[in-house]
Amino acid sequence: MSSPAASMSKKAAVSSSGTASKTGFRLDSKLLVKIHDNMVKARVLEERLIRVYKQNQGYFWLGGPGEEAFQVPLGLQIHKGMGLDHDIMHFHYRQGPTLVPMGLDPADAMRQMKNTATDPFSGGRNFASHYSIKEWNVVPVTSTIETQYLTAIGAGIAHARHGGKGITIVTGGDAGTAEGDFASCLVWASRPMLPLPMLIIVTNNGYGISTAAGPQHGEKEIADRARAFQIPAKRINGNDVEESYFAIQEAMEYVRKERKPYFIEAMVSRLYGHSSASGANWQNELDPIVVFEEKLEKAGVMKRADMDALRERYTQEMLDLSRKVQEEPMPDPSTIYDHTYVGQKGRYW
Amino acid sequence: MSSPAASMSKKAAVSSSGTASKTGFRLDSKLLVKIHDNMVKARVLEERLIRVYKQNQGYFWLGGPGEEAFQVPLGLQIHKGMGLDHDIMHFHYRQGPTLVPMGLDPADAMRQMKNTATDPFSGGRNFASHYSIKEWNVVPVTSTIETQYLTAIGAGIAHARHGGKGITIVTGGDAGTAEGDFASCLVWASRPMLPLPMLIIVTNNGYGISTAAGPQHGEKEIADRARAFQIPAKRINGNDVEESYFAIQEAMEYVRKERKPYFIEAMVSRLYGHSSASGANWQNELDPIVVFEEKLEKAGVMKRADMDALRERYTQEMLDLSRKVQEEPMPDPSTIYDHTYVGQKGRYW
Amino acid sequence: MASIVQAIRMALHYGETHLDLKEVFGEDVGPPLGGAFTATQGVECAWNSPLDERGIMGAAIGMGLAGHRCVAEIQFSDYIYNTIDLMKVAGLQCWQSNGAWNLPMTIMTPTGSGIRGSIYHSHSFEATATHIPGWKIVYPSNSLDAYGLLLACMKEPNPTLYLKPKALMRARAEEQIPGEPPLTPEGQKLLSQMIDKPVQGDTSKWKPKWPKLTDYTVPIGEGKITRPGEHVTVVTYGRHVPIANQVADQLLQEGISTEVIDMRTLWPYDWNMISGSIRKTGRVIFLNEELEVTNFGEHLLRRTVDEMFYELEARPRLLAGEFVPGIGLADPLEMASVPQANHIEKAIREIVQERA
Amino acid sequence: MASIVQAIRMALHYGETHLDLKEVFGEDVGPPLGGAFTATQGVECAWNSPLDERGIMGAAIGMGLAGHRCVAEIQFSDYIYNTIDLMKVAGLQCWQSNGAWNLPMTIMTPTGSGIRGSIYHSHSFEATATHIPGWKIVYPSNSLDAYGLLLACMKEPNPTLYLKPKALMRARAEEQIPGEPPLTPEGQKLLSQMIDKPVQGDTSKWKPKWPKLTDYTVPIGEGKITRPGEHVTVVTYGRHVPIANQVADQLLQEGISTEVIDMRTLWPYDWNMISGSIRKTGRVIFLNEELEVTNFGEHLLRRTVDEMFYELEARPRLLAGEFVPGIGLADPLEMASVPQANHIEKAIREIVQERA
Ligand SMILES: Cc1ncc(C[n+]2csc(CCOP(=O)(O)OP(=O)(O)O)c2C)c(N)n1
Ligand SMILES: Cc1ncc(C[n+]2csc(CCOP(=O)(O)OP(=O)(O)O)c2C)c(N)n1
Ligand SMILES: [Mg+2]
Ligand SMILES: [Mg+2]
Repeated sequence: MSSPAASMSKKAAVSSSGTASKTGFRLDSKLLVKIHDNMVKARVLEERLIRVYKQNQGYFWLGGPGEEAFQVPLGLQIHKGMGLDHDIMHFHYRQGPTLVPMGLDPADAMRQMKNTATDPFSGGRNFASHYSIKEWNVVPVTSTIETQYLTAIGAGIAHARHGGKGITIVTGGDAGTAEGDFASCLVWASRPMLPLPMLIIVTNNGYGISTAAGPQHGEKEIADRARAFQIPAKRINGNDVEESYFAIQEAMEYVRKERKPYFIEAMVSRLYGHSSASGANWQNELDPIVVFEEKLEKAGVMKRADMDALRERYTQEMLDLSRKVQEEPMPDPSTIYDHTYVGQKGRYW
Repeated sequence: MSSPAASMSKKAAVSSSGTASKTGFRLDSKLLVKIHDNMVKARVLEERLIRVYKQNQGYFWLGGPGEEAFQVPLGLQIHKGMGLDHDIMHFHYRQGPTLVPMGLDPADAMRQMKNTATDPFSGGRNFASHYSIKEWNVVPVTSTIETQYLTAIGAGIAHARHGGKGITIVTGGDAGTAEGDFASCLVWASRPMLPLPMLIIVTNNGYGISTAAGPQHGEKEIADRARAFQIPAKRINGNDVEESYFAIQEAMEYVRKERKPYFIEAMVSRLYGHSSASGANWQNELDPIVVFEEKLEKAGVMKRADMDALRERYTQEMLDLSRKVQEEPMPDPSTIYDHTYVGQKGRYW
Repeated sequence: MASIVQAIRMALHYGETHLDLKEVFGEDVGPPLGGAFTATQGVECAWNSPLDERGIMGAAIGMGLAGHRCVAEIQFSDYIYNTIDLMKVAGLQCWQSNGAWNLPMTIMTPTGSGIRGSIYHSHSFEATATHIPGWKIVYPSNSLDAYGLLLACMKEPNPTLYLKPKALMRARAEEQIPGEPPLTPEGQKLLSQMIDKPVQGDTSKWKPKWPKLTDYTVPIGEGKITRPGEHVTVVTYGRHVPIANQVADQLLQEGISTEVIDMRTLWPYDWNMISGSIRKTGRVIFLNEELEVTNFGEHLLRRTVDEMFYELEARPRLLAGEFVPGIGLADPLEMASVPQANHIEKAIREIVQERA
Repeated sequence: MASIVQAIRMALHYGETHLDLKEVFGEDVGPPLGGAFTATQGVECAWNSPLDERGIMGAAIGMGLAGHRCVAEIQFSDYIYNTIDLMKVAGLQCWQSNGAWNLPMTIMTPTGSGIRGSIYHSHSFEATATHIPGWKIVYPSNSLDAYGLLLACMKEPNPTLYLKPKALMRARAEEQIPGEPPLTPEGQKLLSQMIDKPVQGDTSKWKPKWPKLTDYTVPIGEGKITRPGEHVTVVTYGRHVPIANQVADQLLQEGISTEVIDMRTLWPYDWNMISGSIRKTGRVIFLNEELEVTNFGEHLLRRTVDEMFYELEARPRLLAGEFVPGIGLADPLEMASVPQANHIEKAIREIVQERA
């Protein structure tokens, strides 16, 4: 199952003679519109999940609003599918906006938010945004900060042995880089005896829950830590769609071809705070959608009214889905041991 | 309890007009002789411990032969004593040559090697070279690789709060830097909100047991990893006495005064292999004592015959001590629970 | 009427002003948040650490060895499992050095289920903790004990683990902490005005007004009989104490008399109290919410068998959490995974009817 | 007459040639050393990892999720304690994804005391391991089982933990591994010439000559009665199997008939075999060398009490390691910390004399 999105990552997306140059954008207008569509969809989905929480129909929310300008271009360029010919994702819990352009069904996100038995990611067992999609090589998101940088190593090794174009992608936050696991990932990815085809990403929103990054980080950029291992590394403005798109494109081309690691630190916003535990209220940070929409409007790629209508449409769609999902059953208590092992329950047998 | 050794670290040790310039050394002759004396003593002690193992009077040996040119200058410049006015050491298991110039009684090292009840470091409980000297702020050496880089953080914080001249010193090997704990140490030591007065040392002997460093390290120098945190860092030839001495001096002056971290990567030899588990046999690596003795002889600081006699004397001394210690009792089986807690046994009460 | 959270704050304040407490740290422990449960809010020496549990545990050990006393927090006990090697290292410093060194330090961490925490905010930690020699482990079930046990930890020359029941963090005490305002609605409001940081407005300059607190120490190793009884002993701790009390009260109306023991200290535990009670009732249920396999309650049961096998009047029981990989988020899953009041009631009814 | 070390090598070779084994890795696992105990010597796909247990465990998980099968080694189980969180992560992948994912991976690690390993080469790991849901855990006590259980692990679609008894790594089997040379001194020498790397000389180009090995799988979950008996059941595993056998043989001469069960798999364990034996003898000793507090044997004892309390003819017992922070290096300390033959003998004599 190869993704149509993957073909988007071809340089063809950049129209040198077509619409792009006229608009002042480097990406062509069709792609810009598609990115915008996904950003809005992803945002509205997160906002719906927050409503679900606030209406006491779910216990806990966290997610990725504010990271769309980086996450959507990432999702569009992932080589989606199952098995080692495709990219393998070891994600953390802010990856909704990556999965939306990959084809995530928003209803499924709501199912997990409402912990219904129909939740396809965890059957009502796990928190919101803890995605798991076997068909797309999205391994189960685990709450433990930074362990994904360790598990990703194994995918990287499998990819290194397998060859081809598939790469391993790992994401996480800025504060989490203080865990030794982040360093382990750099150590293993850069070993001369077997460099790993990994795109190592940190989304830097300047906070770990309530803890501001400034007083905690002795390094100028987190990217410097990758550079110490001679890993090509870039810090980018993750709130800028084009900067993100091209940085990811360049990184992926390098990793797919050279079969070596590449590091991106994307500076992003955290628009609803850390999670519902801190209220999930709107924060006074730069909104990448606002920025992007201003540019799109100014460049004449989209009209204000169309953008508003789009948001309206998604808002209604999400509300309808949310209502629909509300009817779905809770998991049965008798199932607590199901799938402890493949096809086996897990107590004493 | 302030150490006479500490005063050695004053720049006065460098004689600009005296013997030093004549010899071609930058250090004055008295200090050179003292360093040599300690290097030989430390070496002969390790070689005696290896004999003890080979004669089946001890179960396991590992230690620091090959690291003397770095470790002895380190030991001489440590501000020795108890409490936060003094340096606190979180060492690993190759630190005998640091402790010898600090005043270690070689008989005590033998007691631990033979696991007698009289072993002052662990009462016959721990492996050789697992020193623990409360009066000198040498915290118990623990076998777990790299955890000392974590525990040292706490000493660094205590030192940062306390102020004064005392600093925290942590040592470990090159392979161990792959553990995330090494990165944690750099993270915590370099935090803008509380930089820590720590001298962070890695002795790089190019191996972790049987594993050669080359294929495992993506970084050019381990020191680059400290530089990523804006920690001043140097890779030095730890087989050279003077280079080591001055690098340590410079580092210590910086840390003591600026109350900020400094990193040294010392390239050293591993002259008897990893441990008795790999045979504890002589390896074909550069011997820093041979190098130093050649220089001393050539410069006229010491005579061959005197150096030989010194080694002879220590060899005999260690043999005598070893015999003496042989008579000492084993720990009593009834003591296994002693000191589980301060003044308490530890089973069920 | 202090909550456990408030009691902890007050204890830490007492520690930094009267005992030798120098540092309180952990993830989000300092301003602005003052801890995931606000248990370190207003504490002068509290600060935010890097997001690094291994660093936190290591730093605590290094401070302790330097004689620099701390209370360090692991944000949830769910996230303590990458530090087990370090906890072992902490536990053997004194023993390894044959008594030369000691290690005063306290780790506190919220533990257990009951807050709909799903897989990673519902973990219990007692089984793993009690298997590590060299620590003392306490687990308060109410505010007064929370205060008194934290003071005990801060006076202890050995490593102490202070487990906080997640489910009870906002539960109010029935007993007064020496110094806190009276146990009235007004007193509760007053305390809140004094030491709860306002949720609204600019709080960057907020400082608590501490009540005049005095020393109140619950000695480590002493349990408490929270309900005296004759027919059966329920040995529990933390979150399950109020639930067991409630079940005991209810069954008493039918004439079933249950003795409930709040262990308060898990290690070293109050065997005198426990064994005395079991000898009296002849029937015992060890109740906790930890995974039931290689469970600390199994140790207590084994010791009961060791010493009282021929005296028991019924099969001794363990009532513990199901051996599931996680507590599922959905309500029916959590209810089925962790002992609830109805499970306890059923177990008590069964054991009192059983005749050996 | 293969040693356990040789048996493991042969199993890994079988795995990389006949099963889907892709990677064998860990600290010093590849050339030149081939493992701290040389158990991976000559294995084609074996390589040296960085010195990073968390990386090793994480890499194994990531490989497993990618369908890329590995056997990863933690050099000593003493050093696995910084990966417990990851083991929990591994154990819940299938459950957390509600069955969508599975995780084929094997971690092997030398465990237990008996090599004068002092504090950090004597740790047992069973208590901690059996408290982690989602794993299957095996622990061979002889070379044939070492071979057969490793094959079982390499065929298993779930995470498996393969514990190797440090004390028995060079012990020789009494049973032949299918394909290995005959169990004669000549056969043993031949096998050594074929698959032991010479200790002297230039061995950089050395390659093993593997015997023609065939499939022999010991199913996970099946114990083995190594001594049939009537009076008492001793349930043990790993290092203590040969010791228990020897004590049983010796006591048989006095007419005390001991049934020894080698569990072989710790999880899921062979309760049919264990409970059947206990029902027959009415007396049971759970024997292991782990720290005795919150010990896996206490779980087995609890389950015995659960199901057979009223059938037992004597108090069931745990004979386990002392709850010390470490195994002291000096001989008298190790002997006093871990059950030895004389302790086992004493326990058996006591229990057979006891009348309920
Ligand atoms: C090992 C671990 N420790 C602590 C936590 C609790 N926690 C959840 S999110 C978080 C902050 C993460 O900050 P960052 O890495 O910057 O990612 P962000 O949420 O900002 O994207 C913390 C401390 C956890 N989930 N796992
Ligand atoms: C956590 C941990 N893992 C593994 C070991 C086993 N071990 C002991 S020494 C060693 C190699 C250390 O190499 P390096 O860090 O370079 O130090 P060196 O011994 O070369 O000085 C290993 C793997 C250990 N002691 N601790
Ligand atoms: Mg962040
Ligand atoms: Mg080394």
